[in-house]
Parts: sequence; C-alpha cells; structure tokens
Amino acid sequence: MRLLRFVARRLLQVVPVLLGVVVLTFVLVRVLPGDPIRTILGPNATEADAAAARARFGLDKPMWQQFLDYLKGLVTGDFGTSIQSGAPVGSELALRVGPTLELVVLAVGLALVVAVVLGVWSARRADRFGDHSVRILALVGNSMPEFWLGLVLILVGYSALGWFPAPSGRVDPDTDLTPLTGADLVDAILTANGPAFTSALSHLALPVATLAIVVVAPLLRSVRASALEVLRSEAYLAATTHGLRPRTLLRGYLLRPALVRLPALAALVFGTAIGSTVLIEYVYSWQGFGQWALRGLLYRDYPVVQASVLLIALGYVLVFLIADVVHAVLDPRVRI
Amino acid sequence: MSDLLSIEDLSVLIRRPGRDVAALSGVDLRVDAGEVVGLVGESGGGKSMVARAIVALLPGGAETGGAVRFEGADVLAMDEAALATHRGHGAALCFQNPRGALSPTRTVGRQLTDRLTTHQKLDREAARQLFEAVGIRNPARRLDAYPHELSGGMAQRVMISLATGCAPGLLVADEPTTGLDVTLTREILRQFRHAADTDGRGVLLISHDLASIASVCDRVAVLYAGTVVESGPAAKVLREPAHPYTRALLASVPDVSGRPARAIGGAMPLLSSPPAACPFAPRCAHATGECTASRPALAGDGWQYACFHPRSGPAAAAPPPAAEKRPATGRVVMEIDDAHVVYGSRFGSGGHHALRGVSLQVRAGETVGVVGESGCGKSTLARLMLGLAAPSSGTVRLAGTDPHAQRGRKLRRLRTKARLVFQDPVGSLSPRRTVADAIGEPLRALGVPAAERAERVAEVLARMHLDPTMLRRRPHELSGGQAQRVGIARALVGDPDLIVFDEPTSALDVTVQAQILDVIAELAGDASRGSVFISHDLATVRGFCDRVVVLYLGRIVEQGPVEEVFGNPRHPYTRALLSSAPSLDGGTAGGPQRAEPRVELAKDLDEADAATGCPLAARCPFVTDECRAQAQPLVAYGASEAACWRVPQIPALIREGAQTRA
Amino acid sequence: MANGRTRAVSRRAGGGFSRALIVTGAAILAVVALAALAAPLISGWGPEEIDANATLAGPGGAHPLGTDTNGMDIWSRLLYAARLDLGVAVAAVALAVVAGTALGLLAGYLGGWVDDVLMRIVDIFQAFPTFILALAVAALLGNGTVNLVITIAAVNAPAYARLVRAEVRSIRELPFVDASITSGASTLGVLWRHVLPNSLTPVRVIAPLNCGWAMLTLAGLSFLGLGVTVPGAEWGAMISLGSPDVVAGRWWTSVPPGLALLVCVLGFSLLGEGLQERADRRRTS
Amino acid sequence: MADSSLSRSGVSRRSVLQLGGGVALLFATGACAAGSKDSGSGGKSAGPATGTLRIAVSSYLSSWDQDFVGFDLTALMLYKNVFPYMIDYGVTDAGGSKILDTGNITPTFAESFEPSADQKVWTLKLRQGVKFASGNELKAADVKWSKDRAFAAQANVAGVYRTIGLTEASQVQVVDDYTVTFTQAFPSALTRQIQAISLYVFDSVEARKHATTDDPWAKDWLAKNAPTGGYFNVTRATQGQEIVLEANTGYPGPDPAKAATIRVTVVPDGSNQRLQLQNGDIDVALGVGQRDIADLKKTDGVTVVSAASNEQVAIQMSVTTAPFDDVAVRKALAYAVPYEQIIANVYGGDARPTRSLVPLDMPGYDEAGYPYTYDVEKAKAALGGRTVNSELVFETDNDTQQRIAVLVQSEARKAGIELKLTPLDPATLGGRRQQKNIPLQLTSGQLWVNDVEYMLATSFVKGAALNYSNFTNAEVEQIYEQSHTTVDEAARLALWKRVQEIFAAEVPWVIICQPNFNLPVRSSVAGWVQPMDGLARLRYLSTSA
Repeated sequence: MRLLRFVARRLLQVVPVLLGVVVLTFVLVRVLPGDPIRTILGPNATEADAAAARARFGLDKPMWQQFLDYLKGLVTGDFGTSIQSGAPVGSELALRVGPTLELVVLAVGLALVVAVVLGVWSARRADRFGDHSVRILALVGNSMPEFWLGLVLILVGYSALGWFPAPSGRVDPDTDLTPLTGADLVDAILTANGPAFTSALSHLALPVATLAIVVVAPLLRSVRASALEVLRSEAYLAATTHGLRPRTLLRGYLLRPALVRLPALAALVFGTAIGSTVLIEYVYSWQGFGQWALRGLLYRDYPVVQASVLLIALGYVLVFLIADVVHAVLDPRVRI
Repeated sequence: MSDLLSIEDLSVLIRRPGRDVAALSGVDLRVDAGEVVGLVGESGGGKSMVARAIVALLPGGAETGGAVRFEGADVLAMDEAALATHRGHGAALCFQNPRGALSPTRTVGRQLTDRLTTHQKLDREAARQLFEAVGIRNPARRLDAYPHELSGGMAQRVMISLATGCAPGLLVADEPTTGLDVTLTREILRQFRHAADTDGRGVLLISHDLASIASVCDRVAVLYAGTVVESGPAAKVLREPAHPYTRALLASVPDVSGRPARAIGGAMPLLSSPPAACPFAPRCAHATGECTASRPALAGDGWQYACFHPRSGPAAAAPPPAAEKRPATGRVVMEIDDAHVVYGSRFGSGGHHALRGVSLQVRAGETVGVVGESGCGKSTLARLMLGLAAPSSGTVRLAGTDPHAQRGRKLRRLRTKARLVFQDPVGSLSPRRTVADAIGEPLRALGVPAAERAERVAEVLARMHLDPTMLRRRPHELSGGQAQRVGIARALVGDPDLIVFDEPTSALDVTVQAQILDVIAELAGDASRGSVFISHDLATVRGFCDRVVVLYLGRIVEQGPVEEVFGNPRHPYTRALLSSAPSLDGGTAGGPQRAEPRVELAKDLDEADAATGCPLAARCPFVTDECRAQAQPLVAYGASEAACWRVPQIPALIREGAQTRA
Repeated sequence: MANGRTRAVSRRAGGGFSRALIVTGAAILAVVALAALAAPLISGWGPEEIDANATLAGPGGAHPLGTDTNGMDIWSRLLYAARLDLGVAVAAVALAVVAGTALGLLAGYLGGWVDDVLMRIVDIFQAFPTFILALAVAALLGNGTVNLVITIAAVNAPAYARLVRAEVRSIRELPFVDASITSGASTLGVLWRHVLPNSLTPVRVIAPLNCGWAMLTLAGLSFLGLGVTVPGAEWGAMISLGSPDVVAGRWWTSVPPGLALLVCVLGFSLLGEGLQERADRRRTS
Repeated sequence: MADSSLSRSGVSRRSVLQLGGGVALLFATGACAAGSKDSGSGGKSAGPATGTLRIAVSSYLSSWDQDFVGFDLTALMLYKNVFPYMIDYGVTDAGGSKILDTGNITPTFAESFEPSADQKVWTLKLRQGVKFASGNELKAADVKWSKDRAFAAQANVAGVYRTIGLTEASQVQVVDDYTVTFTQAFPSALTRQIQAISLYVFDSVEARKHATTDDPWAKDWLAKNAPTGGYFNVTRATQGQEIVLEANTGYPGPDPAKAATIRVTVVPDGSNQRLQLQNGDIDVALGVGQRDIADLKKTDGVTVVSAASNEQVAIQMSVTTAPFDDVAVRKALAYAVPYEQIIANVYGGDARPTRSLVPLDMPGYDEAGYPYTYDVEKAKAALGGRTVNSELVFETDNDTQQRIAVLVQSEARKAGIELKLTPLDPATLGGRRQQKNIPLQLTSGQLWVNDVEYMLATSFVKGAALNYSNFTNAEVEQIYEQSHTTVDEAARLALWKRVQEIFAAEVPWVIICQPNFNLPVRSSVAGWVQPMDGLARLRYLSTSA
C-alpha cells in the first residue's frame, strides 16, 4: 500500500518532466532547419504540391494550433501520422519497441548477472591477480567503441567462424514466427515456437554480447566496491566472528547489502544502453527503435521524432522508478 | 581446570610494505568462567587487536607470537573447522557500534535466529526469549525490526543477544557503551554482569573509559601501546593504581563528585616494533634513565604492574575545595525567552518539537552548563543561541539584538559575537581549507585586513598551545585534540560575547579530553564573555560551570547554581542522572549523595513525547495522575528551580522506596 | 583504535593497485597528449594532405600505417586526431562540469522551488535521448568542433548537476558549514569557499571516466555522420571511413584508429578507476 | 516530366539511415550488363518460374500504400513488382545487355493504352483474367476506385497527374468492365511517361471492406497490407527484416516472373551486404558501395554486372551566389577539379571523363569550346591571384560524394578556392535547395528522357526544378523556345551545339564524369535489366542455382 502510494507520487512527479520533454521536442524539431515535406515529395514537386502535402499533415496551421492538436492526440493515445510513411506513428512505434527492448533488456540483464558473479568473486579476492585481471578486462570492454566491437565480432563470429547467423535480421523468417510483441524471443515462447526461439537467440547472441561487454564495467565496479565494503564492514565481521555458515553469510550478509545500490546504477546503465543501441542496431541491421528515431530525425518526420523522444523519456523515467522500487524492496532503510 | 581464556605472551606484528606496526607486544591476559574482566586503555593501545586475536581474525599481514588458549586449545593454531565452532560458540564478540555491526538489510530476528540455528539448533521462540532476557520490550515485534529502526541502546541489546545467542563460553565486548547515555550505559553493563553471574560466561569488557566499566568488573587489565602495563583486581587497580599510566588515565576522567580532570601531556606512540623500553616513559613524570633504557616486566601476583617506579595510594585526589562561585553580575550576552523550536517536516504537518518554552540568560563572565540525555534538545538550544535555528515562538537576543531581525552584513557581524565549538572537531573544519583559513574566517567577516588577521590568528594559536606550522595544515592532518584546539581558537579569535561548547570532548580520547577540558576551563573564567557548556556528562559540567540547566525533552526541568544542583538535586530526573553517573569508586554516583539510595527511571522508552503534563511522567518512579495531567512550571526550591510539584515529598519517597526494597 | 589502524594499514597495502592504475592511466594519456602535441614533428604528412598516388596503400614506405580511401596518411591523421579527440573530450567535460556544478550548487544549496525547477529541467535533459539531442544541437548550430563540445557537454552536464546537488545537500548538513555561517560568512562565501570545493570531490573522480565516455560519444557521433565531418581527422570518423575496407582485408584504415580510441579511453578509464578506488578507500576509512 | 538528380551512385555504408542509398544504385543507369547474355531459364520464352533469389536491400519499406508513401525507394521498387501496373517500359538491348527502353512504353497488365486523335482522351483496355490474390478479377471499377482515391484523398499521384491535365475524378470514366477513359484537360507528350508511373491499381473490392467512415479510403489497411495482383505476390513480410515474393502464376501478360521466389532481405550496412554476398547468403547486393566493386570483381562466385551509363556527376555552382556569381571563379573551379584523380581514386577507373554539360550518350553531345581540364595554373590565372571562400554541399552519408568533395577541396585550395565541406541530411538539403542559396553542390543523376530539350527543361531554364545553379541565359531560353517547334534533326543538333558553347562560356556546372553502373551479384544470377528509374523490375531476374 505504501509502495503504491510511493509509485503514485513518483508518477505524478514524472508528469512535469514528460510535459517538458513534449514541449521541448515539439519546439526543437520545428526550429531545426530543413523541411519534412520536401523529403517526401521528390525533386520535381511544385510549390502547390508541397502546400497540399503540408495541409495533409496539418503543418499549415499556426504553431500553437499544431501543438494543441498534438496534445489532444496524445491524450487520446494518437501519436499522429508519420510524414515519411503516412502510417500512424503509434503502430510503427509498437513494431519498433519490442526488438530494441529485447536487445537492451537481455544485454543489461546479462551484464548484471556477470557483474554480480564476477564482482563478488573479485571482491573476495580483492587486490589479488584474479581481481585485477577481471577489473582491467572489464575496463577494456568499457573503453571500446561499441560499433567497432560490433564490426570485430561480426568479422570473427559470422565471417571467419560462421558460428552466428548473418547480421541481417532478428529471426529466421522460415521459422514462421507470429509476431505478437515484436520481441522475437518472447513471441517464440508465447507461441511455443522452438525453432524460432533458437533462431532468435542465435541472432541476439552477438548484439547482446556487444552491448553487455560495453556496459558491464560500471556495474562490475559497483558490485565489487559494495561487496568489498560489506566484506570489510563490522556487520559482516560480526557475522563471521559469530561463526555463521558460509552459505548464510553469502546470501544473508553479503549479497543483499552489497546489491542494494545496484538498481539505481542499473537504471542509469539501462538508459545509456538505450542510447548505445542506435549504433549497435546499425551494425547488426537490427530494425529497432533507435534506427527509426534517428531516421525520423534526419527526415524531420516531426510526429516520429516527437513520439520516439517521448517514449525514450518515458522509458527512462519508468526505469528509474522501477529501480527506486526495487531499491526500496531490497533496502529496508529506504523510506518510501 | 584451566582458565577459560588464557592469552600468553601474545604479540601481533602487522607487516605491510613500508610500514610495520607492533600492535601487541607480549600481552598476558586471563578470563575465567563467570568472571568479568575489563581491558582498558586509550585508542591505539591494541584493545581491539586482542579481541580479534581471541577469534583468530587478524588483519592480513599479521605475524603472531605467543598463544591464545581457549579451554586449552590455541586459537591461533586452529583449523577452519575448529575455528567455525570456536567463533561464536567458543567466544562471541559484541561490537563497539552495534548499529554498524548489524547487517542493515536483514531483520534483527533473522540475524539472531541465524546464530541460534548455527550453534544451537534453536528457533524463533528462543530468539524471542533471548530478546526478553536482554531487556527488550515487545520482543516479538522487535524481531521483525531492521537495525536502522532501533535506537542505539536497543541495538546494543540486540548485539548482546546475538553474541549470547551463540551460547559462547566467552563474551568479548568491544567498547559496548561508547556513545550511550549514562542511564543506558549502566543498563547495558548490567547485562554483561548478568551474563557472567547467571550463565557463568566469561566476559571481557573492552573500554577506553575506566570509570564506566569500573562498576561491573572483577579484574582489570590496562593496555598501553600494545603492552599490558597493569592488571589485577578491579578494586585495587582502580583505587590504588601502581602504574603511572593507570593513574594518569584515572585522573583524566572528570568525576561527578567535583574532582576536576587532570590532563597528561603527549600522546600514545604508534610502535613499529615491540618496545625495548617503557613505552610510557616519554609522558611519565616519574621516568628515570632506567625507564628509557629497559622495559619493565609485568611483575606481581594477582596484582601486576610493569613499572620501575610504582606509585601507591589512591589515584584520585580528593576534590579540591570548591572555588567560591559568586553569581555573575556582568551584562547579559544571551537572552532566550520562552523559545519554542519546531523542526517542520517537509510536507507541513507533524514536525519535531525540539524545544518547548525555554528561557535562559547568560551573562558575561558566567559559564552555564546544559545537561541532559541525547535527544533532550541540547544541540537545538545551541543552534538557537547561534542563530542557526529560528524560534517558532519566543525571542532570542544576542548582545541585545535579535539575530532573526537582521540581514546581510549586520547579521554577519552579529554572528561573530556568538561562537560555537562543535562536538565533531574534525567535521567542523572544512576539509579543503587550511587551519589558518578556518581560524581567520570570523575575522574575514569582520573585515579585518589580511595582515592583521594573520597576526591575530597566530596569537590565538599560541594561546591554544599549537605550533605555528599547524597553520598550513588541513583538517585531515590533525589529530582530534589538535582539531578541537583549532575549533576553540576559531571561536575565540573574534572576541565574541558568547562561546557555546557543544559536547566539545565527547568525540575525543580520555587523556585528550582532559587536555581540552583544561583549555576550556581556562577560557571559561574570562569575565569579558559568557560561556555555555553543553554535555551529556554531568561530571564534566561540574568542573567549571557556574550555573547548570537540566533539559528533558525540550524543557528545562531544573536549573540553579552548579553546587546546589549537584549537591542538592531536586527534580527526580536530575537525581536519576546523578545516580547513574559512573564513578571510580566501584559504585555509582559520587559526592554527598553517596549514602542516599538512587533514583531509577523506567528504562529505554520509545520516544515518549508527552504533549500535556510532566514530560517525565512516563518514566518517573514518583508519578501520580496529577503529574500526567498538569504541566509543570519551574518553581524555586532554595537556590535552584525545578519543574516538579513533588520536590518536597521526594526525599521521603526515596527513603520509603529503599526500605521496601530492602 | 587498533581496529581502525589495522584497517588503514590494509588499505594502504591495497592502494598499490590504485596507484598503479592512476600511474598507468596518466602515462597513457601523457603519451597520447605528447604525440598529439608533437604531431607536426613526427607525422610527415598533413592530416588532410592527399597522396594522389597512394590511395589505400598498405603500411610501410612513405606511409608507416598506410593511407585511407582518400589517399590520406593514416599515421598522420591518427596523431592529429588525438588533438581533436582529446581536446573535444576534455573541453566538453570541463564545460559540463562548470555548467553542471553551477546548476547543482544552486539547486542543492538554495533548495525549495529553485531546486524543484532546476532539477526538473535537468530531468528533462537527462531523459532526452543523447543522439537526438546531439543531432538537434548540431543541426541548430551547424557542425563544427565548438558545437560538438557544446553538444557533448549538454549531454553530460545533467549528471554533474545531480551529483553536485546531492553532494551539496549532504555537505549543507555538515558541521563545518554551520561553523562557517556562524563565523559570519556570507552565503556566497560559504558556497564558494566551503561548499563548492568540498562538493567537487566526486566530480574530480568522475570527470576522467567521463572524458573517456565523451570521447566514445564523439566517435559515435562521427560514426553516424553527426560529428566531425570529412576530411577532419577524428578517430571515430576514421573508423567509420575505414570500416568497409576492413571487410576487404585492408585493416589499416580502421584498426589503428580503433586501437587508438581504445587505448586513450582506457587511459581515462584506468585513471578514473584508480581515483575512484582511492576515493572509496578514503570514504570508508 | 523530369526526373533525375535523385540518383546517387555512391552507396552509403550508413544507408541504415535509409537515405535510399541501396536502391539508389539502381538509378545509375547504363546500358548493357557486361557479358552475360540471357542464359538458361532466362530466355524469352515464358517458361515456369523456378528457383529462389535472395536480394539484399538497405531498408525496409515504410508503407505498402503507394498513394501516401514518402520518397522511399525500397517501397517504390517493391510496388513496381507487386502492384499491377497497367503499362511499363519495354526492354531493349544496348551493347549486348538489357535496359529499360525509355522510348517504348508498352501495356503489361493492360491490353492497350491509346490516345484519341486529339491526344486528349486516352483509352485503357484491361487484360482479362488478371486476378488479385483475393480471387477478384481486376476490372475497370478497380481502376476507377484507385483514381477516385487518388483525387479524393489527395494522394501523391494527384499532384503528378496535374502535369498532364488530370485534376478531378470525373475525368476518369468507366466505359465497361474492361475499359476506362482518361480525359485530359490538354494534350501532353508526357502522358505515357506519367501514366507508366501512376497507373497502379488496388483491389478495390477488398479495400472497400476495410473502409470506415473515419477512413473511407482504407488508408490504415492498405498501409499495412501488401497490394496483390502484380508480377509477384507478397507471401510473407517480416517487419524490418525480410519480404518474400512469390511469382504470380496467374499473370496472363508478357514477361511473367522468372524466379519462383524472391526473398528481399534488409541489410542496411553495405559491408554486411558484401560479406553476405561473398558467403553466398545473398544473390544480389543492391547496397554495396562503389569501394567494394573492385574487390568483388575479383571474388570467386561473384559477378559484377557493369555498364556505361548516362549518369552525370557534377558540381552545380549557383550563379546568383557569391563568389560564384563571377564567371571567372566558376572557370577557376572548373580548372581546379582533379577529374582523372577522381575517376581513378573514387571510381577505380570505372567512369568516363566527359567534356560537355550534355551527357556523352545523348544526341548532340559536342566538346566544342569546352576547355576545362585539371590545370591548377589556369585556375589561378582565372582567379587572377585572388583567393575566395565558399562551401561545398553534398549528401550526408554519401560515401562517393564525400570522397569527391575531399579531393575537390584539396585541389581547389591549391588554386586559391577555400571550400568548407558541408554534408547535409535530406531534410536540410531539401530546405536549402528551396532557398536556392547553396553556392556549390554535388549532384548526380540521369535524365529519364535522352534529349537536350528535356535537359534544358529540367535543369537550365528559369524556374526549372533541378536548376540548382539558378542559371538563366536569354539565349538559352530562346533556343529552348525554338526547340519546341524544331523537328529537323540537323537543326536541333545545331541548336544543341550553340547551347553547349554557351554552357562552356558560362560554366554553371562542373561536369566531373559519368560513372559506369555496377551491380554485384552471385554468378548464378542472370537476366538483370537495368532500370533508368532505379526501380528494379525483378521479373526478369533468374537464378541457375
């Protein structure tokens, strides 16, 4: 109950932020140089054609009118019509979110698991060779440009070794996967499509690995530092001197207090990972959200940019909200 | 039958690249079952290292010599399996900072059952009983509490229950009462005595504060620079210590009977190898060539000391004749009239009522002591006087001016007239500013030119007996004592009308405390300004205050001349405070009330915040319905005032109580 | 206390690694910076100089690391790119630190509605996707080195604002601030002399890490064509320009800038990691 | 109808940004695929479709509704193959290879499309037995509904129709089930060309089922569901990833699809396409860059379809914007461009130098009076020792243009022309072109009609859509007027000679070269017909694998 109230209050705080994002985006795309209408008409269109097209998208109205229309649409869940494709932005959005989310969630999840396992392992061997190597390896991963790493992994994993499928899709179409959510793994599970699951997984392997390698370092650092702090804390010392069993020590006295600080960082990493996917999606031909948003921006597809920025912002604040809730659940000291 | 614990010639040398530390050098110590042994000494003396050696948990790079025998087996030579049993079940540690020693994300009940199931295969019901046994009210509910939800005293009780929950043969408590109120300290120490008496456990009490553990120990060992300098029966060591260090240690503790603290100069050395001479020699007034040439062995039977020139006779000098204290007649520098302070919560409603109608005057040349338990509003009072907190009603006048009516430069100038000396000496100095900067800051506000500033800073520094090289240092390069001297210098430099000392010594080591108290006593006599001395420790206040104010839950419950309040306490709360103040004489409370039975308050309440009636009603042994209903104004009784209508009846009530108990 | 002392001792011992990290990181950066400064002396070619006879020439001979598809000398571009990458990253982070710190200081110290408003603005910027923000700024201001600095700073400043604000809020509660106020210091004086220097501690630790990250952002922007444009020498742009050649086996166009970027970012990372570890040790001691 | 300058021969690696790079390759026309004669199953006989082809494109299409799609080349290419187009270009042999014949527009899904004597009423006779996937037969009502939709909902095509005097639905009349008439407001020589790109037909019976009051023209449904009835039917479309085309076996007309199945796979990155082509995972790589061509020519199992083309790569100089309003500066730049170096380094020798603004293979090409070759000294002389500053605009992510720009910048600097390179994204480029203030811009493209009159109309007369140079010249205007009525071939050539002299003196453009067309395919692929509009006609493709 208290949790619900907390969530409600936080959601309320989110409103002005989202409103700010909406206004900022709306203004920003319109002050950018360039004409969205010209990009859809081709070089031979006349001014009359352009005016007609402009009217079709309501771009002939005064700015405030356009903004009100946009807001009205948002309230009713209508994101407008893409200037490029003429299709409703909402449905395009729905197609694009799944793939990106699948990629980011898996990568951050993988990074989290690796970070926790290696971080605790590393903390327990603090300042020994194993600890040092793990940390430096993580830093090297973190220092690589993701697009470069992606290219290297493709060259090795697909071109040279042939272990992974060609970087040109998300699932083998021959598996006849019925798209439901857009996240192929999830769809494969929902439709109990075994071959599709395997195929989706093999397509995901390289991009997920790339993203995970790039983001694991800060998580690992945090887990290691927290675990080390716990290991050196009086509380852990007390538990040790009272002769508790190793398993009890690990689960009750090391892991949980060491992990309380992780959710906030995981949320931050999630946020940057979403940013990184623009590049990774490109390298792996991943038809995701980032590509869509960037293309929308290059063509000044106002509704697409507005919707994608709003969605990323929403995702961002929601992830932080979730992180706060998880933190509150993990850490009894947090008052909500 | 051998001793429960027998430490024989234990040496711990910690080897680290570039720096070795001889943490312990040839320590002998013995604890029997059913016995409480005190291990005392200043910080850095190696006390905690002894505790860690007992459970074989030494830091990396430690080289040990000698043996730690527990029931005959050498702990230092145990294998993992044997250690697993020994730790907890053989010897269990209670930690200094109980809240830090409890895992923050696990309920205390689970932490307790973890221990119970590990060592005894017991369940939650046993846990509840254990909680009850250490005096936790509502044990069933407390089992589900998280450590941060507990008060300090409660956490310490939980810690004790955790340690005893392992059913250890030996309980080792590392500074179990540091940071606790006098009343709580007594209560906690009793738990250890109880563990020894009822359960027949051996108890090793580690403390820097001799006086506080004096009451419960059978035997005492004094540690200095990793060596035992004296050990023996508590009565002997505490009353007629032979070793100069023990004597100095005892002398530096102020006593509630009025005996002032006597400081010894210098600080304990950090040894890099076992000492070849008497480690105390450099600070010892009686040291001779012999002392610096060779190390005295611990000699004697039962009562042992390591000294070539042992002293004899009581350590604590008789209280000096009380200096005549006349009521101050100087101008009023601080006047508080019926001040209330409410710390509002961010969302409006609620808020914490920290002060409720406090009136106070401080005159130039006068030192006013403010005492009370933690949470009574002492610090708020300090903040109020300094203008850091605004009264929600009532008035504050500093040097005749209301600081809250001032703005800008005027306010800033006014602020330099009242200065605060903080409880946390290092924390009150900006980490990135030099000492010179810190001391000179009030002068900067007064617009004193740089050259003159430097001059005055140097001057005040000299007065604090600090070296001028200090000026360039930053806070983390200072010891606690030095930092506090800097703090006092900063308070002094602008010639303020009022200096407020907010528990200035509570964060310091005993001998350093005594040094700082010396400095403060020296300043308090100055007729040009008034001083306020805030402390939870009555003994410290008694030394140099003219008047004393006793605060309880934001109200003044008693005030008057210091001799009157201490010599003839009226309010039950004042009486209880005095009763529980530790004393070296093995018992508690000193002075004229020795003979008088003590007043005890109901213990450890969950934040009682009575809106009506006497605030003490919930804890007072003499409570009546009228107390609960009627607010108690300060009423003059003799030379002092107390907020209790039953004052005239109390002496009789106390005698009655004593008789019925007898 | 013996306890505390031994812990301090063990920390010092572990500090060897953090020192090694800092020294290694700083050494790497020093070498890169030196190479960048000495570029005209050791490069042999101008960064945009075209050797018409040697397009995509392999390493060796007149071009120690070969040439790219435009016939420009890789080695020379690598060196000159170090100037741009280091310069932009450091300048962007410096700008972000200044802007973020100012915001955080104001919000944290003043509190109340100022805090609320400033932090919501920070929220908005932080929730705004990096690349879209970057492209928008680039499109608005036109592409150019200065605008890239502004872009990357805009992306990073919110984090500093948050960091400093949190720090200020906890510092505000510390005794030395009270000490300073009661010493009669003005609000500005307290902020400038006490709150600011102390709230910068975490900033000092994060900033090097952030420099590495800024460099990667710059490279990513260039890779997408939103950053440094031809023929400007920038590692990300070089990787981007050369990546089709890597597939063809002409590794020298893309691998050296990739490695240079990796090594340089790693230098910042090592430095940052070392500083962070040292700060952690301080904090817990 | 003018259409050119759209094409980009350089294919961007970053075509993920869907700048149309992949498909754009197809624009680069040319005649003749090198070598390969129609082989095996790809003969003229309409044998049964066999085999599976895998084609890589750079982007997924944005919508299935041609009426409302943006300038999405992947989509436009797919429409050509899945919509029933009533008429289309024929195929002609050029130098042993096949290209679309701009001079020959023939009925495909229609039986005939002929004008009345006054050229104002065009009668479309439908072929019987053309069926949509729903089983509905394509009838006049479908044509009528499709055109009604275009006018009523203001589809893109409504704008196109205006140029041939079709502005309202009533001008399209159903005569009987298989006959429709188009009554134009005025006769036009461009009718066939316009109708070739506009006469696509929806399955109106199906579409009507999905029309609602809010959406009377079933925009939602048509945007999401592939059209049917063309040479191919879409049997599966995996969003963002792959589209599977199956040959429409019921097509009763000429030239049915040869490949039974075509899998159109989206591979945004050119390097990835190359890798997959090398690995044999795809058969045709539409998005491979110019840079990879030389390597791929040497790769086993890969053939590069190659031909000369009339695509022109040029720098258009704005004659109204300083400093290029000064003809001396324009001349200086024309001397400063390193033509041979660009051909060698950027195109790997795969381009032809040219010495006139008229394309090499266009009737009337004449080098007379065109002095410009790479000569820095002459450039300096033309500038007279001055130095000038300006900017060279090209397309973001167009690798070829970028490389040209770098070389031009480097050489121009030697002559005293300091150029800032400004890559622009499509929206900004479009916006700035409208404002007509780009001093220098790289363009590349090919005219759909191989005639100088057409070229003047599109690029060199006042107000022409592609006249980015803002070039006006009284004499050229006059020649242009005169050419309308000049039919004599020799007289026209004389006019063209004069035009080229004026161009050589005025230098509105610097013509860099005419690159050859290149398309890498697996060696098993045959039948490629080079489309001059860039929209591949997949029906001609076959595979022997």
